[in-house]
Amino acid sequence: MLYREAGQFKASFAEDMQIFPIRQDRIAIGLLLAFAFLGVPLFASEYWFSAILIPFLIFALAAIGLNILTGYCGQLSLGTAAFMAVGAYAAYNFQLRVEGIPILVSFVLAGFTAAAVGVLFGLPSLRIKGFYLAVATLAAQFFIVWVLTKFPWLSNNSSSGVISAQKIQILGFGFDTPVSKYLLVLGIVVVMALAAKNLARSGTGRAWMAVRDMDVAAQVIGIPLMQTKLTAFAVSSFYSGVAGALYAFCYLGSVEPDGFNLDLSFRILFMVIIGGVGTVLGSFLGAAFILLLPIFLDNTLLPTAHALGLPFSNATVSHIQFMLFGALIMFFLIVEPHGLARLWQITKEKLRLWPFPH
Amino acid sequence: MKRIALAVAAAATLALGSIGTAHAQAKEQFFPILSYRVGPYGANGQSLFGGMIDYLQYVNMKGGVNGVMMTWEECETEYNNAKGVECYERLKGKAGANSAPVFPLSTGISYALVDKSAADKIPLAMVGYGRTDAVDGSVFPYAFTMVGTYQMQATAIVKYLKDQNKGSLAGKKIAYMYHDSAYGKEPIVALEAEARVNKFELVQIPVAHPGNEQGAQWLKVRQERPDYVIFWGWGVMNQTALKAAQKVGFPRDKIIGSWWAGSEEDTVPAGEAAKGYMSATWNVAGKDVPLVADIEKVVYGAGKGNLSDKAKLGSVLYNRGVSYGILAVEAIRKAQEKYGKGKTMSGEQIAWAMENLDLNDAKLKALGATGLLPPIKTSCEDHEGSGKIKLQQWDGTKWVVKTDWIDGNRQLVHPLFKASAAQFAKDKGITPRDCKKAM
Amino acid sequence: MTMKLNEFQQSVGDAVAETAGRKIGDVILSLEHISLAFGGVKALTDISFDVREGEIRAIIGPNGAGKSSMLNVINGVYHPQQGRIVFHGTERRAMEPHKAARQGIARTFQNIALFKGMSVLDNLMTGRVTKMHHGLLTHLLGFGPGRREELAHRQKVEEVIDFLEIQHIRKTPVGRLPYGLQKRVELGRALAAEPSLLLLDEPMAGMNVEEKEDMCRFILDVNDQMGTTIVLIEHDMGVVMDISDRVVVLDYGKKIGDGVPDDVKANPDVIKAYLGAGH
Amino acid sequence: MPESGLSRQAPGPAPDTFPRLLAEHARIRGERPAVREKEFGIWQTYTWAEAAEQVRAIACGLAEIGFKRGDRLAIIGDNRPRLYWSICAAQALGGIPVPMYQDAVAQEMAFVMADAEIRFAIAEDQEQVDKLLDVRNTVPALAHILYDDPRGMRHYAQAGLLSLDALQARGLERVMREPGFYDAEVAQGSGADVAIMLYTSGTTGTPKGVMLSHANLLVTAKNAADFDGLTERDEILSYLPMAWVGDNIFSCAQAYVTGFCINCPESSETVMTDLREIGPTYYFAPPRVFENLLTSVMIRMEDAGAIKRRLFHHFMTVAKRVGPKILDGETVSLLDRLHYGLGQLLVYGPLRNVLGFSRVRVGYTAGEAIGPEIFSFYRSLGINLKQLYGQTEGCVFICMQPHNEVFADTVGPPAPGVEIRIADNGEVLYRGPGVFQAYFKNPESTASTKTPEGWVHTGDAGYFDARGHLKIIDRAKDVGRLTDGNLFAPKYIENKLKFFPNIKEAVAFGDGRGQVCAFINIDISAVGNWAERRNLAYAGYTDLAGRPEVYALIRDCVEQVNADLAADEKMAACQIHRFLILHKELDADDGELTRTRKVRRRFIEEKYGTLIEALYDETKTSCYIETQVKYEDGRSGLIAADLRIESARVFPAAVTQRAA
Amino acid sequence: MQFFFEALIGGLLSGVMYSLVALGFVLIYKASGVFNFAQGAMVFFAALSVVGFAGKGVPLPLAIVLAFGAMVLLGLATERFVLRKLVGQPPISLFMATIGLTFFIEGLAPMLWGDAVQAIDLGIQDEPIPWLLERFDIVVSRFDLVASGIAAALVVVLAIFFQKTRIGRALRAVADDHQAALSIGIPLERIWAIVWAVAGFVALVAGLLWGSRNGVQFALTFTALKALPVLVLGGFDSVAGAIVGGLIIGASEKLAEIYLPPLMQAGFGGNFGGIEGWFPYVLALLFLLVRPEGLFGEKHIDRV
Repeated sequence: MLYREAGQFKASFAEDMQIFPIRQDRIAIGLLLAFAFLGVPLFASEYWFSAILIPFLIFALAAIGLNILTGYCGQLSLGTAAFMAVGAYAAYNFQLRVEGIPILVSFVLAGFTAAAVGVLFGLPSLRIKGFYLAVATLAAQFFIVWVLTKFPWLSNNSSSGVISAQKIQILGFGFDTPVSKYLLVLGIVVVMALAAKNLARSGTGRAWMAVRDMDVAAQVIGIPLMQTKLTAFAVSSFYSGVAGALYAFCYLGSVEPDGFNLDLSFRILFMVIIGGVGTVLGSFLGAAFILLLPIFLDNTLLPTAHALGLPFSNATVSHIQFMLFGALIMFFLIVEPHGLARLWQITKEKLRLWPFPH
Repeated sequence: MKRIALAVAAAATLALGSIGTAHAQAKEQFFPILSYRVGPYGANGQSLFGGMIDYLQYVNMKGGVNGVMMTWEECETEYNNAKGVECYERLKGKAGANSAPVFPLSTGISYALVDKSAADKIPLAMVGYGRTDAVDGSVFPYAFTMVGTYQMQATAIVKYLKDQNKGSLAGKKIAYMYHDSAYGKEPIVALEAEARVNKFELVQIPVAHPGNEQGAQWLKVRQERPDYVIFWGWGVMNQTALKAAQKVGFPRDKIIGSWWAGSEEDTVPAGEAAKGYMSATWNVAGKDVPLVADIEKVVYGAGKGNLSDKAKLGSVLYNRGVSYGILAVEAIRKAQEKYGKGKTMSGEQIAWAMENLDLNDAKLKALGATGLLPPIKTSCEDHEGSGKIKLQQWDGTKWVVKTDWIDGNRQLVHPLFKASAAQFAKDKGITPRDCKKAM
Repeated sequence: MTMKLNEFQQSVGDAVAETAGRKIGDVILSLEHISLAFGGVKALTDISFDVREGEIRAIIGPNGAGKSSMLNVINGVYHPQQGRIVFHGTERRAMEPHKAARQGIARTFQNIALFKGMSVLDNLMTGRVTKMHHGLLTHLLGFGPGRREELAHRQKVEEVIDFLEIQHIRKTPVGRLPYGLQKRVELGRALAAEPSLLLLDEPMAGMNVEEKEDMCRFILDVNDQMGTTIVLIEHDMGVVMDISDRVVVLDYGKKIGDGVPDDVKANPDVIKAYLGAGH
Repeated sequence: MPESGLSRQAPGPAPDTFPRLLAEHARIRGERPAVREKEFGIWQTYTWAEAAEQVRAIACGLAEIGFKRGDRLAIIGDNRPRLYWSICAAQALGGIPVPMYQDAVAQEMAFVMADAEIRFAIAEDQEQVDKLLDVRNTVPALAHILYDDPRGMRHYAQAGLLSLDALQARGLERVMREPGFYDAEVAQGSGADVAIMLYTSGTTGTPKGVMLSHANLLVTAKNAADFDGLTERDEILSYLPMAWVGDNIFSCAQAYVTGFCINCPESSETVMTDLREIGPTYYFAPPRVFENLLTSVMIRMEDAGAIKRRLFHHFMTVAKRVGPKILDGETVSLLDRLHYGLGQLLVYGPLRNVLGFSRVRVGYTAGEAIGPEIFSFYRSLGINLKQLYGQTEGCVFICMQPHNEVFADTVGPPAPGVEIRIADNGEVLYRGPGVFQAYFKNPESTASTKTPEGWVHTGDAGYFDARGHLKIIDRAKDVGRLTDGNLFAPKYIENKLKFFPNIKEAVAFGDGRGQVCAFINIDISAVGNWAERRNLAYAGYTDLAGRPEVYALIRDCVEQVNADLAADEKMAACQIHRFLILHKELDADDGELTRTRKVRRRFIEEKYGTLIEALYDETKTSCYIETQVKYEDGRSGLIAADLRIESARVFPAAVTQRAA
Repeated sequence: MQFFFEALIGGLLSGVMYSLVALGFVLIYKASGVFNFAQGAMVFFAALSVVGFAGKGVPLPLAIVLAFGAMVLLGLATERFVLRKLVGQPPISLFMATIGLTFFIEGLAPMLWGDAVQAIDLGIQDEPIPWLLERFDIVVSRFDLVASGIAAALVVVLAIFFQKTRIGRALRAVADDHQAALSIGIPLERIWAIVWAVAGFVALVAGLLWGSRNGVQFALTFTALKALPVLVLGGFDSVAGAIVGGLIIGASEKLAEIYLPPLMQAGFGGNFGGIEGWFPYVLALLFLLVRPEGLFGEKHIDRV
C-alpha cells in the first residue's frame, strides 16, 4: 500500500543485490534506526530499557546466532545458552585479567572464545544429523555450564560462583545508565545484524543454505561440508558469545552459570522458530514475541480475570501463561510454520500488490 | 491470521503502555513482591508469599502502620533471573520513590538486583539467602542480608554437631552435600575453615541442578560413610535426598539440612523416608505462635487469606513469610518514627530503618512473635543482625524444634564477608561508606 | 502420441546434424577396472571405459544396472574398492565430492537435488562456489572485495540464465517451480560451475515431449557452444541414440556393451539385456 | 576543417538531423542515460556518449560492407538498443532505415523488401534471420543480413550473414583507419533528407512506404515536446513496434529532441513488469491497452476480500466524481479533497504504482476512440491521460489535448503548427510541418492523398465542437445510411459496445439495410472469469461463446447500448436489433484485423456473408458455419459451430414520437 | 570391590527407570516419526493426575485407572488438534510442537491438580534389602527391584501387544512404512491415536514409579532430560535400545559420578562432583561419533 516501486529500476547488479532493494524499505529501516537511536532514548522509561529493550536486543542477537546455525545451516542446536555463558565468562575474565583492555575488545574476544568452543562442539555434526545432533548439543549445554561451575578460576574464585560484570567504559565514557547501555547494545546489535544479513546473502550464506537444503548436492557442487558446518558453528557461537557478554554486562550485571540453562536455550530456539527460520528479521520478531508475550499476559490476564469476576490467583495466571505459551507455539507451527517473518513477508507482498489480492 | 497478530500487537501496546504509572497515593506503602508460585519451586513460593501477604493483610486489618496502609502487587518470576529483573523493573515503576523492601527470594535474582536496587535506592531484603557479603553495609547500603547468612548457618550447625559430640569433632567425617549453585557454594569456605579449626574431615558432594536424581551422591555417602551429612538442598533436591538416603540406609537423623531444606514441602513428599531428618531454621513452625494464630483468626476469619491451601498455614515456610512481613513492616514503623509517623516512607528512609532495626524480645512479644524468629539488631557494619538458628526435626507429621537459638561463628565468618565486600567494591569501583558516620 | 514422438526425434536429429562441425578430442576421463560394493552387495564389477573431450557419452542400462553408482564414482560420492580413475591425467580412487567439483566435474541428479529454500538465482550462484575465492570475513562487510566478487559472478550466472531462458523465474524460490523447470534450473546450477565434465543423471526423466525436446536442445547447445564434455544417463533410448556419440551399456553392474550408438544397437548382449525387453 | 574528434564545438545552426542531434547530446549530456535495456536481470544503461560511439561503429561498419547514400536498411525486431542505433547509423550515412513489423510473416515481409529494394537488413535474432533467409529466395537483392543476437547462429554458413558485433568491429577498424569518415558523412546530410520510411499497413490495399524527412520528424517532435514540457529527465518505455510511426516519434524523434531516456523491455512477455520497474514519466498506449488493463484491474479486484473490494469501489466512486476535476485544476470542496486524498493513499496511489503509472506526467492514447468510462477511470486516478489524433503521414501529431482541456469524446484542438480543414463531405484535412514527403515509388497515391497545397486527406470524418476540439466520428468512407435515410456510423456503435469489458470486439452492419445488426466477440478473460465465479465449466472460446448464459450477459450490454443510442436523436435509428456472438476471436493472422488490431470490415463482410444474411433473416435463430483458422505455429485448422442469433430490445427514441 | 558392585547394581536399577521414560519416546517416534519432547511432561501429568484423583478420595487403583483415562484423552487431543494438523511438516516442526505441548502440560497439570509437592505411596518401601545388606554389605533397594520388575513386565506386555494383537501388528507396519500401512487399509490417524494412548500408559507407569520414588512434582518433567541420552545411545526407534541404553547410562553415570571426580580432583584440584548432568550426554555423544545411528538404530544410507 505504501510501496511505490514503479520507477525503482535497477541499472546495476550492485543495486539489484543490495540488502534492501526497495526504496521504501530503505527509508523505513532508516527511520526505524533513527527512531531507535534518537527517538527511543527520549521517551522510553527505565522499565522499558532495563526490562524490555535491552533484553530484546540481546535475545535477538542470540537468536540471530542460533538462526545462523539452525535456520541457515540446518543444524539443530539446543545449546545456545551455553555458548552465551562462554561469552559472558570470557568477557568477564578478559576484563579481569588483561590490564586496560577495552571493553569492546573483550566482547570480540568473548565472541571468538565462544566460537572456538562452538567449533569444538560442532565437530560431531560431521558425523551425526538431526535429532541426534540436537541431543549432542545438549551435551554442550550441560558440560559447559558444569565447567563454568566447577573451575573457580573462571569466576575469579568467587565463593558463590556468581560473577559481577565490571563497569563498562569506552573512551572514558561510563555506560552505567540504562539509556547508555541500551545505546551500546543497540549499536552492537545493529552492526552484527547487518553483518549477519551480509553473510546470509553472500557465498558463505548460500553454502550454509545449500548444506541445509541438501547436503549431498552441496558437496557435489563443491561445497566442503566440514568447513561449511564448522563455519556455521563458529559464527553462530560468536554471535551467541557476544550476546552472552552483553547479557552479563548490559542486562543482568551479574550472572551465574545456572542462569544459562536449558530453559534459556529453548527460549532462544522458540524465538527462532516463532520468528522465522532462516531470516534475520525473524530473529528480531521472535525475540520480541517471546519476550513480550509473557509480559503481556502478566499485564492483561489478571485484570481481565478480575474484571470478569473469575477467582484467579497469581498462580493460576502463571499456569494459564504456560498453557497459552505452549498453545501459541503449537498454533504458530500449525498456522504459519515459517514464523512471523513469513507473515511479515506475506503482508509485505500484499502491500506491494495493494489493492490487488495477488 | 494477520488480524489476530494485529489485535495482539494492539493489546500489547495497551498493556505495556499502562506500566509505569506510579502508585503515588498518600497513606499507602507499596510492596513490590517478586513472587513465584509456579515452576520447580512454586510449591515453596506458595507458602512463603502466602505468609508474607497474609501478614501485610493482617497489619492493614489492624489499622496499618500509624494509619499507613500496606499495598502490594505480585509479579511471577518463576524463580528465573531474567523474569525477576523484568518484574523488579516493572514493579519499581509502580512503586515510584516510595518502595517497601523487595524480597526476591532467589539467590540468583538477588544477585542481579544488588546493583540496580542501590542505584534505585530501593532496599533489597535478602533474608536468609542472597549475597552474603552484603552483610557489610558500608559497601552495600541497600542490600540487607538479614537474620542469617549461609555461612553463619553452617558454622552454627557445626557448633550444634560439636555440642552433640561433647565439644569435639576431631577425627569425625562430615559430608557436605549441596546444590551446585551460588546457594550451595557460599558455605564451603566457612565449612572448610571450621574443618581446619575443629579437625574434622569435610567431604564435599555437589548435586547438579535440579537434583532429582541422587543415586550416585548417596552411593558416595555410602562409600565415604560420614558421621553426618550437612545438606544444602532446595526444592526437589530435598525430598529426593531423603528418599535416596533411605535407599542406601543412611540414618536421617544424621542429616542436617539448611533452612531451605527444612520445610513441610520437603518432608511430606518423602513420606516415611523423612522421619527423623534434622534441619536448621531461623523461624519456627506451627500455629501455636500467637501471631500466626491471630492471623488465622483475623485474616482467614474475614476470608481474606492468601493461601489457596489452608493446610500450609503455620508451616515452616509460611511462618518464614510472616517473618518477612514482620521485618518489612517493623522497618517501616522504625522509619516512620524517625521521618514522620503516618507518612509514606521512601526507599531511602526504609533502608535507614533496616540498617537500624532493633527487634528485641520485648518488641517480638508485643507482636505476638516470641520465638518465631530470633531478636535482630542491625547496623551499618552488620546487616545480618542475628545469625542464630534453631535445629528442628521431622517427626513424620510435623517439625519439632529441638534446640534453642544457636549462634554462628561470627569471628570466623564476618571477616570473610568484609574481605569479599572489599573485593566487590574494588571490582565495581565503589567507595565504601564510612559506617561511623552512617548514623 | 507416436506421431509426436517421431517428430520430436526427427527434430533432435536435425539438431545433431546442425552441430556436426564440433570437435572431439583426446580422452579426458578414463575409468579402469572399477569395482564397487556396499557391504557385500556388488554394485559395479570391473568396469572400464573412457570419455573423450567434447563428446556426449551415454550410460544406459536397465534399472539397478549401476548407472547412478557409476556417476557417483566419477564425482567422488562413492569410493570404489578397486580400480583407478584418471581425470585430466591425474589418477585417483577415493576423493571427496567437493574436490571433484573443484577439478571441474559438475552433475545433476536423478531426483532433483536443488536447494529448495533458495531462489533460482541463489541456486545458480551456489553453483559457482568453486570459482569464488573470498571468504567469511570479506562477506561480512557488504562491500569490498567479497561483494565485488559476488557481483562479478552474478554476471556469469545471468549468462547461464539467459542461455537456459529462465529469466522470468530468476527470483522465484525453486520449490515453487514446476518439475520441468526445476530440471532446467538444476542443469543451470551445474553449468554455472563452467565444468569441463558434466554428468547428467536422467536429465529428461518425467518430462513431457516438449520439455524433453527443450532439454535435448540445451544439452546439445551446452556441448556445442561451451565445448563441455557430457556423460549422461538416460532411459529414453531414442534420445540417447540420437544425441550421444558413444554409449556404454551396463547390466547388473557389469559392462555389456560400449561403442557408437549403431554398434550398440546391433550388439546382441545389449538387445537381450535391455533393448529386447523394452521394444 | 580541423580533425574530427578533436573538434567538439557546437556547430552554428541548431542540429537538424538525427545524427547531428546525437552528436549534440553526446557533447552536452554525454553522461546522461540515452537507452536502457533490460538484460541479464538489470537495466543495462547506455549514455548518450556511448550511444554516439555505438552509432558511429555501426555506421562505419555498414559503410565497410558497402552501404551507400540512399540505400535502404530494413530493421526487423523487438525494441533493442542496437536496432535503434542502426536507424541512426543508416541516417548518418544518408541511407533510409525501413523498420518492419517483427511479427510479420515472411510473405508479408517479402512485399516490403521488394518494394523498398532492400539490400541490407538488420534482424534481431535467429528467428528473424530465418525469415529473412526465406525472403531472400524471392527477393534476391537482399545481400546482407546482419543480426543482433548471435544465439543459435553459430552454424549458419549462408553468404552475407554477419553479426552486429562483427560489423561494429569492422566499423571500429574503419574509424581507426579513417577517423573523419563518419563526421564527414553526417555533415553531408540535411534536414530535408528522407530520414525514415515507414510502411503503413492501411485498412485496405497494399502497404505504402511513407517517406518522412528529418525536418518532418524533428520539428513535429519538438513542437509536441514543447507542448507537453518534456525534458531530458523524462523516461519512456519503448515497447511499441518500431515499424509504427508512433514509436519512431516517441523513442527516436522526441528522445533526440529532448535528450530523454528510452527503455527497452526484456521481451514482449515482460512488458508489464518492465513498465512497472521503469515507471515511465511519458507514456503512450493505444486504447486497447488501457482497456485490457482496466479489465484486468476489475478482474483482479473481484478476487479481493470484501473489505478491500468495498474500499476500492467506494474510492473509485469518489475518484470519478472529483478526480478529473482535481486533475484539471478545478475547485473542489475541502471535504472532497480530503476524501480524495485518503483515496490517494489507500487506492489511487497504490493502483497507479502496481500498474506502473506512478510517475506518468503525460500519457497519451490515440488510434481509436477510447471508452469514456475507461478514459475517465485513468484520469480519475490522477493519471494525466490525454488523447491525440495522428497519422503516419503527418508524423503523428495532428490534434492533441492540452492540459486541463481533456475530454473523452474529442481529440483536442490542432497541434502546434498544424492547420485543419473539414471538407464538405465531412472529411478532415490537415497541413503542417510534419506532412510527409511522398509515398515511395507511388506518385498516384501521393497525389490522391496530398494536395499540391500540402493538405493531406485523413480519410476520417469529423467536426469541430463548440470548444474548438476536433471530434472524429468514423472513417469517412464507412459512414453510411440505413434504408430509411438515417445516418449509420458503425464505429460509433461498435465502440459503444466495446466499452463493456465483456465485449472485446464488435462489428456492426446497417449500411443500406433496414436496421442495424452486430457480431460480437466476447472478452475471454473477462467472461471466462465471470463464468468461473458462477461455476460454469467451458471448454474454450467457442464453447463459452455459445452458452445461453453468455448470450444473456451480452444481450444485456447490447440493450444498454440501445438505450444509450435511443437517447441521442440522431443515432436512435442505429439501435441493434439482432446480434450473434462469433465462434472465434477476430484475429490479425486470419486477416480479420489489421496488425494494429483494427477491424477489416470489408473482409469480414465477405468472409462471414452467410452469418450476416442470417442476421437479417428474421426466421433464422441460428446459423451453421465453418471457419479456417491459422494457429500461431503456422498450422491451419477448422472451427465449426452452430451460432445462435438473438434479438435485443430496442427503445423508442427520446424526443421524436414514434408510432406505437 | 563390593562397593563397585553396589554402585553398578544401583546404577543399573536406576537405569531401568530411565528406560521407562525413554520407552515412551521410542513408541511415538517409531510410529509417527515425532520426537516427543513432551514425554517428560506427560510423566508429570500422569503422576499428578493419580495424586489428584487420590486426593479427591478416590482409591489408588481407581485413581490410576482414571489417570490412564486422562492420559488417553490427552494423547487423543494431541493427535487430533496438533499432530494431525502438522502432517507433512519437517520433523523439527513436530519436535518444536511437542516442546510447545510440554509447556502446555506444565501449565495444565498444576492448574487442574494444584502444584503442591505430593507423595504417592505404592506400598513398597524404598529401603535396602536387609539380607543383602547384612550378608554382603551391598545396598540394593527393594523399590528399585520392584520397579525393575514392573518395567520388565511392561516391556513384555508391550512386546506381546506388538507381536500378538492386530493393532500391535498394525503399529509395526506403520513404523516400517507409512505408505505400506496406508495401502493395507489401516487408518493412520487411528494408529497414531493408539500410539499416543500407549505412550500415555507408559508415562503413567513411569510417573507412578518416579513419583513414588521422588515425590510428585514439577521436576518430574526433567525426567525427559535423563531419557534423551538413553535414546541417543539406544537409537530413537528401538525398544531394545531404550532398555539397554538405559542400563548403560544408569550404570555408567553412577560409576562415573563416584570414580571420576576424585580423579579429576587429583588432576586439577577443586571439586568436580555433579558430572551426572552432562556425563550421559557426553557418553552418548562419543558413542555417536563411533556409531551415528545409535546402538540398535537402523543404518541409513544417503541415496543420490
